[in-house]
Amino acid sequence: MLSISDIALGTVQVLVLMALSPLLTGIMRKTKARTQKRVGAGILQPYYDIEKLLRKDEVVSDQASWIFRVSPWVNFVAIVTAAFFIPVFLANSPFGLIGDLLLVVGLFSLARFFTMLAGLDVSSTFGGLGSSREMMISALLEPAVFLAIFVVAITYGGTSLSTIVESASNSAVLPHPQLIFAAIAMFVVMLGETGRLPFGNHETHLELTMVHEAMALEYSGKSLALMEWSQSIKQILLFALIANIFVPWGMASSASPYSIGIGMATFVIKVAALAVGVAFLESSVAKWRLFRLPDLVAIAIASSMIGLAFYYL
Amino acid sequence: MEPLQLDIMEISGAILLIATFGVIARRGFMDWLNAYRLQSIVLAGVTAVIGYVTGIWEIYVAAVLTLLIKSIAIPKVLTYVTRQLEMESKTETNPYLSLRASIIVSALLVALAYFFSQQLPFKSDPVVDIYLPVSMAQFFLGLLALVNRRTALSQVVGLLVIENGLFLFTLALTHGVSLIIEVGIFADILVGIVISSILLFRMSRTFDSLDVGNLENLRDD
Amino acid sequence: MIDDLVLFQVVISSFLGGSILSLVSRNCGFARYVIYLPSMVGSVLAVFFSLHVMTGSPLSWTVPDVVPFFNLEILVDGVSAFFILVIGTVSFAISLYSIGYSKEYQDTKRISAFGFLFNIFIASMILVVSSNNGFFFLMFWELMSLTSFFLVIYNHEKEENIRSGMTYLVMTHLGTAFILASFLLGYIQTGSLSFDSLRASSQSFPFLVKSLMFVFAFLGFGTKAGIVPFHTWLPKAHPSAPSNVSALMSAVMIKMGIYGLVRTVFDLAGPGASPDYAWWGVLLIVAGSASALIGILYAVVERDIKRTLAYSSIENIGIILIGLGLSIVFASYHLVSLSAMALVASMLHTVNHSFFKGLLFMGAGSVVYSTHTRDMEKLGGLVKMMPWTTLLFLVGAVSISGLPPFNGFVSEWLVLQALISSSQIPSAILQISIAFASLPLALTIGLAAAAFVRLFAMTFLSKARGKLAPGIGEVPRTMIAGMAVLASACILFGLVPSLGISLSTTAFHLQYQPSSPFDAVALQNASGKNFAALSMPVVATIMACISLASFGFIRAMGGKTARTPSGTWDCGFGNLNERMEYTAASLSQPIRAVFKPLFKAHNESDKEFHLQTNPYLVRSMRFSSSTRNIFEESLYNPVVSSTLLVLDKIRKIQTGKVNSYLLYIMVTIILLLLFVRMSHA
Amino acid sequence: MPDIAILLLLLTPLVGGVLVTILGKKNYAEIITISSASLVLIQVIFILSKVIHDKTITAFGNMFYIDSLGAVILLPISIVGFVAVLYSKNYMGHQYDMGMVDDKHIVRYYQGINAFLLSMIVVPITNNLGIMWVTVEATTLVSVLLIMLYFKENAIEAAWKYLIIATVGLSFALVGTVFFYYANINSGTSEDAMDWTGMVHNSKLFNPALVMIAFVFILVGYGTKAGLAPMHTWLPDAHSEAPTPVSALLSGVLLNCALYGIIRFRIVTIGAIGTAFSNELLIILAVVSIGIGAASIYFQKDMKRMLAYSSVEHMGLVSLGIGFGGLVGVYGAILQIINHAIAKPLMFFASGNVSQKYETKVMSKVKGVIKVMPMTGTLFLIGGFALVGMPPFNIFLSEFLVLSSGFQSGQFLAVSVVIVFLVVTFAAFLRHLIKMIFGTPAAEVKKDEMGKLAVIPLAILGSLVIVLGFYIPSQLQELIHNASVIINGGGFA
Repeated sequence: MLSISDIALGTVQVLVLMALSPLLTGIMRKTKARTQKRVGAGILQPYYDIEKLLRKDEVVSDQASWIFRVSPWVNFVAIVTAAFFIPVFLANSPFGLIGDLLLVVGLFSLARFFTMLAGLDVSSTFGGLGSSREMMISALLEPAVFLAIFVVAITYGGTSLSTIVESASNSAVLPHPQLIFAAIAMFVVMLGETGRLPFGNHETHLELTMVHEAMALEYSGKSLALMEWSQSIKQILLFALIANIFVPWGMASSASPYSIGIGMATFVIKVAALAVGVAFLESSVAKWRLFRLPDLVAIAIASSMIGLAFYYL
Repeated sequence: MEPLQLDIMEISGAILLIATFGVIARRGFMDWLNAYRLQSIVLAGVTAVIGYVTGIWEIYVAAVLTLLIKSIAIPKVLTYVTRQLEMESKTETNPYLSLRASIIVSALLVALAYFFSQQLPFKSDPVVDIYLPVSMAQFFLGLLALVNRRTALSQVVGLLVIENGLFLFTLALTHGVSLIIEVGIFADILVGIVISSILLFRMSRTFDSLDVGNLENLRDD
Repeated sequence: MIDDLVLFQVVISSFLGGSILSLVSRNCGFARYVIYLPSMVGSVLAVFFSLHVMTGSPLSWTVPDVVPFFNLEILVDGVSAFFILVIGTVSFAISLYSIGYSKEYQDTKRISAFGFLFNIFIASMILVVSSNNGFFFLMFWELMSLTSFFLVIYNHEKEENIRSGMTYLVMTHLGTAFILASFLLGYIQTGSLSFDSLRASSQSFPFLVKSLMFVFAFLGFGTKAGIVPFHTWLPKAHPSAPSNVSALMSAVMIKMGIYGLVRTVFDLAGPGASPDYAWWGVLLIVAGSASALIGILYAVVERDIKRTLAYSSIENIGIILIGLGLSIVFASYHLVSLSAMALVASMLHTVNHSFFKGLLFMGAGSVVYSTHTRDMEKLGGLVKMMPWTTLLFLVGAVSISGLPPFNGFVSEWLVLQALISSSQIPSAILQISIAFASLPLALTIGLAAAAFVRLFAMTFLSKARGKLAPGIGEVPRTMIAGMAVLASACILFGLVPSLGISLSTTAFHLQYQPSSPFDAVALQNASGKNFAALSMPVVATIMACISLASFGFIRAMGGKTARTPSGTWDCGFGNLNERMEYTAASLSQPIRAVFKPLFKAHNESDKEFHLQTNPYLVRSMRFSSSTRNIFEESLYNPVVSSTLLVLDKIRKIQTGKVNSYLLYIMVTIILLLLFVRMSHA
Repeated sequence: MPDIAILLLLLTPLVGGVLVTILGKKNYAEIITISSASLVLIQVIFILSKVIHDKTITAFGNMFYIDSLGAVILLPISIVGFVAVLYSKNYMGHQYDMGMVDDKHIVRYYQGINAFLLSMIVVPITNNLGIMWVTVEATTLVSVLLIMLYFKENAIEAAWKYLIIATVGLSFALVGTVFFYYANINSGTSEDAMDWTGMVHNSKLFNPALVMIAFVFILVGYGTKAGLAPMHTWLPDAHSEAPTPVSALLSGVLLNCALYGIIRFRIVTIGAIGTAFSNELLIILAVVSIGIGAASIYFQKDMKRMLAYSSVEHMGLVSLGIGFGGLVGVYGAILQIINHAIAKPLMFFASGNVSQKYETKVMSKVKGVIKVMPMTGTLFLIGGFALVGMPPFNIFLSEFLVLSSGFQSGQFLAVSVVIVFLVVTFAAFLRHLIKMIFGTPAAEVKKDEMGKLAVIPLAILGSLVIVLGFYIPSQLQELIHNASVIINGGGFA
C-alpha cells in the first residue's frame, strides 16, 4: 500500500511545511507591522522565539494535572499528523489512501479538544474564558467546514485530498462557480480556526480579544513552544488547503525534480500571497463582538449552501 | 274471541293505567300505599279477566295470591314500617319534577310504551296485544316514580309498581310459567321487600330521615 | 461442534439462575458475587454464541402451544446475533463493574431484588432480539420495560425518582401500543403473528398498509430509542436509575428500539426498491437530525452529569437514525452499495455508542459513588483523587466526541461520507435537502466536543467548585476493570475499525469484506476513482512515530529543562480561589446565548449595595440561571392537562344520587328500544 | 350419576349454611365454611374433568345442564369462593379483634357466604333460564345482606343503591327472559319452553323484532348486574363498602354470573338474527364502560373504589371481546373472565391487608407498603401490573387476543379508542399503586404482615397470575376453546 518513496516524499512535504510555518507567521507579523506604520521584528523572529522557548525552564501551575502537561504534545502530534494528508507541491498526496479531508478536520478538533481541556485545567479565569469562547466558535464553525467540504467533495468526486487536488489541477484554469462560494466559506473558517481577526487577535493579551492565547496563557518554555509552533503549522496547513484546492495551479503531477521545484515555488508564492492578504485584512478590520461572530459564520454557511444550490440546480 | 271479552280487557287495562297514574299523582306516603293497594286490586281483577279469557284455572290462583300478597300483605308490612319510623312528615316534599310535569312526562312514557310494543307481532293474541303496552307503561311509570322521588319509601313504592307491571307482563305473555319460577319470583319479591324495609329502619335510625339526599356520600366529584 | 440451541438455552438459563440465586441470597456477604457472576458468565457465553451464529447458520427454534394461537418462536439470525453481541459485551463489563458498585447499596438496603431484576432485564433484552413472533416479542419487550422500570425506581425513597419512573413507564407503554398496532396491521394481512409469515408475504402488502406499519413502528420503537419529541422520559429515567442500570439502559436498551426499527424496515415491512419508499428514509433523517441537534444542545447546558449523558444518548441515536434513513433512501433508488455503506455506518455507530456510552455512564457512576453528587457545579478536581476513573472517562469522552483515533470518529466519518454520497441520488430535491440536512449533523458533532470538554473539565479538572466530602478516593478495582473493558473496546474499534465494519457486514450479509483487518476503508466514487479512504491503523502508527520523533527532536533542540511548580497566574491579586473559576453554567453561556429560543433561558440576579444611593460598590451579588425544557412546556403539559380535563368531566356522572343512576338506566333502555324500533321500522 | 354429583355440589354449601346456623360459634363457622368451600372446589374440578371428557352433563331430566361455557364460569366461582373463605378467617378475625363485629355478625357473615356461594353455583349449571333469573336475583339479595353486615352509614347507602338499582335492572332481565320464552312457545316447541337448550334449538324460528327487543331488555337487565356502563353506578359503592372478601366475590365472580346470562341469551339471539345486532350493542356498551372506568380511576382516592372501577373496565373488555366475535375474540373474552377472576380478588385481598394495616382506604395516606409488608406489597404489585395488562402476567394474553380480534373484525375505530383508554387506565392505575407501594412508610406503622392466612390466599392467586401469563394447561385450553365454539353458536343444529 505505501511504498518507501511515498513515505519519503510525504515526510519531506511535512518537514517542508513544519519548516516554513514559522516563516509564514513572521511574514504576516511583518506585513501587519508595516501596514500599521511600525518597523516590526524580522520575519525570522518566530524561529528565534521557538528556539529560545525550547531551551527555557517551565513554570507550571500547581493546580495543573497531567492533562495540562500532555495537551501540548497531543496538539503538536495531531496537527503534524494532519500535515501528512495536506497536498503541498505534489498533486497526488502520497498518503491519500490513508486519510482524507474529514480526517484532517478530525485531527484539528482533537488538538482543539485538548487545548480547551488544558485551558480549564489550571483553574484560571482566563483559561475558562478562552475555552468557553473556543467552545462556541469551534462548534459554530463545524457546519461551515463540513458544507464547504461537501461542495468540494461533490465537485471533485471525493473527500480524499489526492483525488480532489488531482481533478482540480486537471480541471479548467478557472474553477467551477460553486467553488468560489466554497472558497469564501473556507476562508472564514480559516480565520476562525487560526484565531485571526475578527475572531481573535494573536498579538495582544487582552481579555477582550483573547481566545487561543487565553487557553495557552499558563504555558511556558517547551510547552509554549509546542503550542505556538503547532498553531503556526495549523495555519500553514489551512493556507495550503485553500491554495491547493481553490487555486490548483502548478502542482507537480510527477515526482520529477523539475516539476517538484516548480510545485515548490508556486506553493510558496501562493501561500505567501495568501498570508499577506490575510495580514492586510487583519489590520483593516477590528475584532468583532463575540456574539456577532455567529453572523460571520452564518455568512460562510450561507455561501456554501449557495454553492450547493449552484451545483445541483 | 267474542267482542265482550275484548271490551272487558280493554276497559280493565285502562282502569289499571289510571290506577297507576294515581300512584304518580299523589304526594303523601299513605296516599301512595292506598293507590298501590287500589292498583293491586285492579291488577288482581285483570288477572282474573285473563284467567277468564284464557280459561286456565291456575291464573285464578295467581289472582287470589295477588290479592292476598299485594293488596293486603305488602301494604300491611309497609304501613307497619312507616308506623315504626318516628318521623314527623311522611310526605314527599319536593320531587325533582313538579306534579304537573311528572303527569305529562308519564303520559309521554305511556305513549312510548305503545309505540314500542306496536312493532311486535301480537295481533294474533289479543291478551298480549292489549296488556303488553299497559305493563310496559307500568315499568316506565314505576321508573319515573323512582327517578323523581326523594324519599326511600316512595322509591320502594316505585319498585312495587314496576314489579306489578312485571307480574302483569309475565302473566299476559306466558299465561303462567312453570310453577317453580312463579314461586321463585314471588319469593324474591317478598324477600326484597323485607330487606328494603330492614334498610328503611336502619336508615331512619342512622340518618333519622328517609330522605335519599342523605345517601350521597359515595360519589366521585 | 457445539449446538447453538443448547448454547442459547444455557445463556438464558444462566441469567435466570442468576436471578433466582440473587433472590435466595438474602443479602449475605457475598451476595454481590452471587448476583453478578452468573450474569458475567451469561454475557460471555452470549458473545460466544452470537459470534458462532454469525459465522455459522441462523438458529431457529419453535415451541408450539405454550399459549393459545401463538407459538414461542426463536430465530437468531445475523442481525439478532449482532445485537446479542452488543448486549453481551456491554453487560459483561457492567456486571463486572456492578460487583464493586453495588457495595454501597448492599450496606444500605437489600440488593437481592435488584439482582433478580438486573438478570431478568438482560435476559429479556436477549430474548427480545431473538424472538420471532409478534406476541412473544411484545411480551419480552414489556418484560424489558417492566424490569427496567423497577430498576429505575430502585431508590424509591425519593419522590422524584418514582415520578420519573412513572413517566418512563407510561411513555414506553404508549410506544408499545404503537408497536402492537404495527404488528396487528401485519396480522390482519397474514392472519399470523409469526415473523416468518410476515417476511414471506410482506412484499405483497398494499403500499398504504406497509407505510402505516412503518409509521407505527417508528413511533413505537422511536419512543424507546428516545427520538425527539418522544425523548422526554430519557433524561428523567437515566439519572434516577442506579448508574449501572442507566449504563445498561443507555448503552443497550435504547438500541432495542433501533433493532426493532431495523427489523421492521428491512425485514418485516420490507420496502420495495422504488422511490415511493424514499420518504421513509427522509422521515428517519429528519427525525434523526432533530434528535441529534436538540439532544446535544440540551446536553451542553445541563449541569447534572448523568442527565448530560442521557441527552447525548438522544444525540447519538439521532446520528444512528440518519445513517439508517440514508440507507433506506439509497435502497429505494437501487444504490445498493451506498445503502450498504449507510447501514454499516449506522450499525457501527450503534456498537460504538453502546461502548462509550456504557463507559461514560459507569464513569459517572464512579463519580457519584465516591462524591455522592451528580452536580457539575459542585464537582471538580477529581483528576487528582481518582486518576484511573479520570483516564478511562477521558477515553470515553474523546471517543464520543468523534475524535481520531478513537471509535466514535470512524462511524461518524462513515455517516458523513454517506451524506456526501447523497449526491448520487437521481433526484435534485432529495440531493439538496439531504445536503442541507447535513448542516445540523455537523453542528451536532461540533457541539458534542464542546459538551464533553465541559463535562470532563467541570467534573475532573481544576478545583472543586463546591464543598466535596473529605476522603474522596479511587473506586474499587472491579469498577475500574469494568470500565477498562469498554475503554479498550473503544480504542480497539477505533484503531481497527474494520473489525466493527466486517462485524456488521457479516451480520447483515453485505458485500464488502476487507481482506485484512488493516486495510483502508476505501470508497469509490461514480467514476471509479478513490472517493475517500481511511486507514486508522496507519494513522495511529503515524501519530506514534511523530510523537516519538518530535519528542526526540524537541529534546535534542532544547536539552533537558526543569519544571518548577507555582501558583496559577492571578494578575498579581493573590488568593485566587475556586469561587473565581469558570462554572459549568458560565462555560456554556455563549452557546446558550446563541441558541436562546430553545432554552427559554431564565436568568435572575440580585445585588446588594453598600450604599443604596451608589450602584458601584456592590457588597454581594447572587446570580442564578435556569434553562427550561420547551418540549415539556409546550407539547406534553397541554396534552396531559386537556386529557385530565376530559376525564374529570366523564367521571362526574357518579353523582351519588340514586335518582340519577336510575335515570341513566331509564334513558339507556329507552334509547336502545328506540334504536331497535328505528332500525326495524 | 350426574344427578348425585350435582346434588352433592348444591348440598355442600346448603348444609354448610345450616350447620353454621345451628352451631352459631365463630370458630365452628369458620371451619365449617372453609371445609364446605374446599369441598365445592374439589367437586367442581371433578365435574370439570367430566365436562372436558364428555362435552355436556345433564341432570334431573333437563333441569341442570353443564357445558363448557357453564364450566368456565363455574371454575372461578369455586376457586375464588375457596380463597375468599380462606382469607375471611384472618380478615373477619381481625375485625372481630378490633371489636367492629361480634359473634352474631360473624355467624351471619358465614351464613351469607354459604348462601351466596349456593346461589352463584346454581346460575351456570341450571338449564332453566327462569331459575337462572331467580338465582341471580337471589345473589343480589344475599349480597345486599352481606354488604350491610355492619351498619355503617356508607354501608347502608351502598346497600340501598345496590338493592334498588339491581332490582330494577333485573326486572328488565326478567322481561327479556319472558320475551324469549314467548318467542319460544310461539315457535311451537314441545319441551319446557324456558330451557336454554330448547331455545337455542328453535332460535331460527323466532320472530326477529321480538328477539331484538328481548335482547335489549336482557342486555340492560343483566348488564346492570354485570356492571356495564352506564348501569354500573351501584358497583363502586357496593364493592368499596362490602367486607373485603365479599368485594372479592362480588367483583371476581358475581359479575361473571351476570355476564353469563347475557352470553347465553346472545347465543340464542345470534341463532335468530345473526351476530351483527348483538355485537353492535355489546361493543357500544363495552367502549362506554372502558372509558368510564379509565376516567374514574385517575381521580380516585379510595383504593377499593379504584379496584371496582377497574372491574367495570374489565367487564367492558370481556363484552368487547364477545362483541368483536370470532374465535379469537370470544376466546380472549373467556380467558379475560378467568384471568380477571383471579387477579381482581388478589388485588382486593391485598388492599384489605393494606387498609387493615394502615387503618384507612384513602390511598394518599398509604406509603411504602413494600417495606411494611414485603409479601403483600410484592403480590399487590404483581396483581396491579396484571390488571393493567402488563406481561408476563395473565391478563396481557387475553387483552391481546381481544384487541387483535378487533383488528381482525375491522373495528378499527373501537379498537383505537379502547387502546387510548387502556393507556390512560395504565397510567392512572399504576400512578396510584406505585405511590402506595413504594416510598417511605410513616414511622408508627408496625412492620409485619397481617398474618399467615392473610398472605397464603394472595400467594395462591399470585402464582396463578404469573403461571397463566405464559402457560395455559391444555385441558383448560380445550375447555375454553369449546366454550368459545358454543358462544359463536357452533355445535347446535
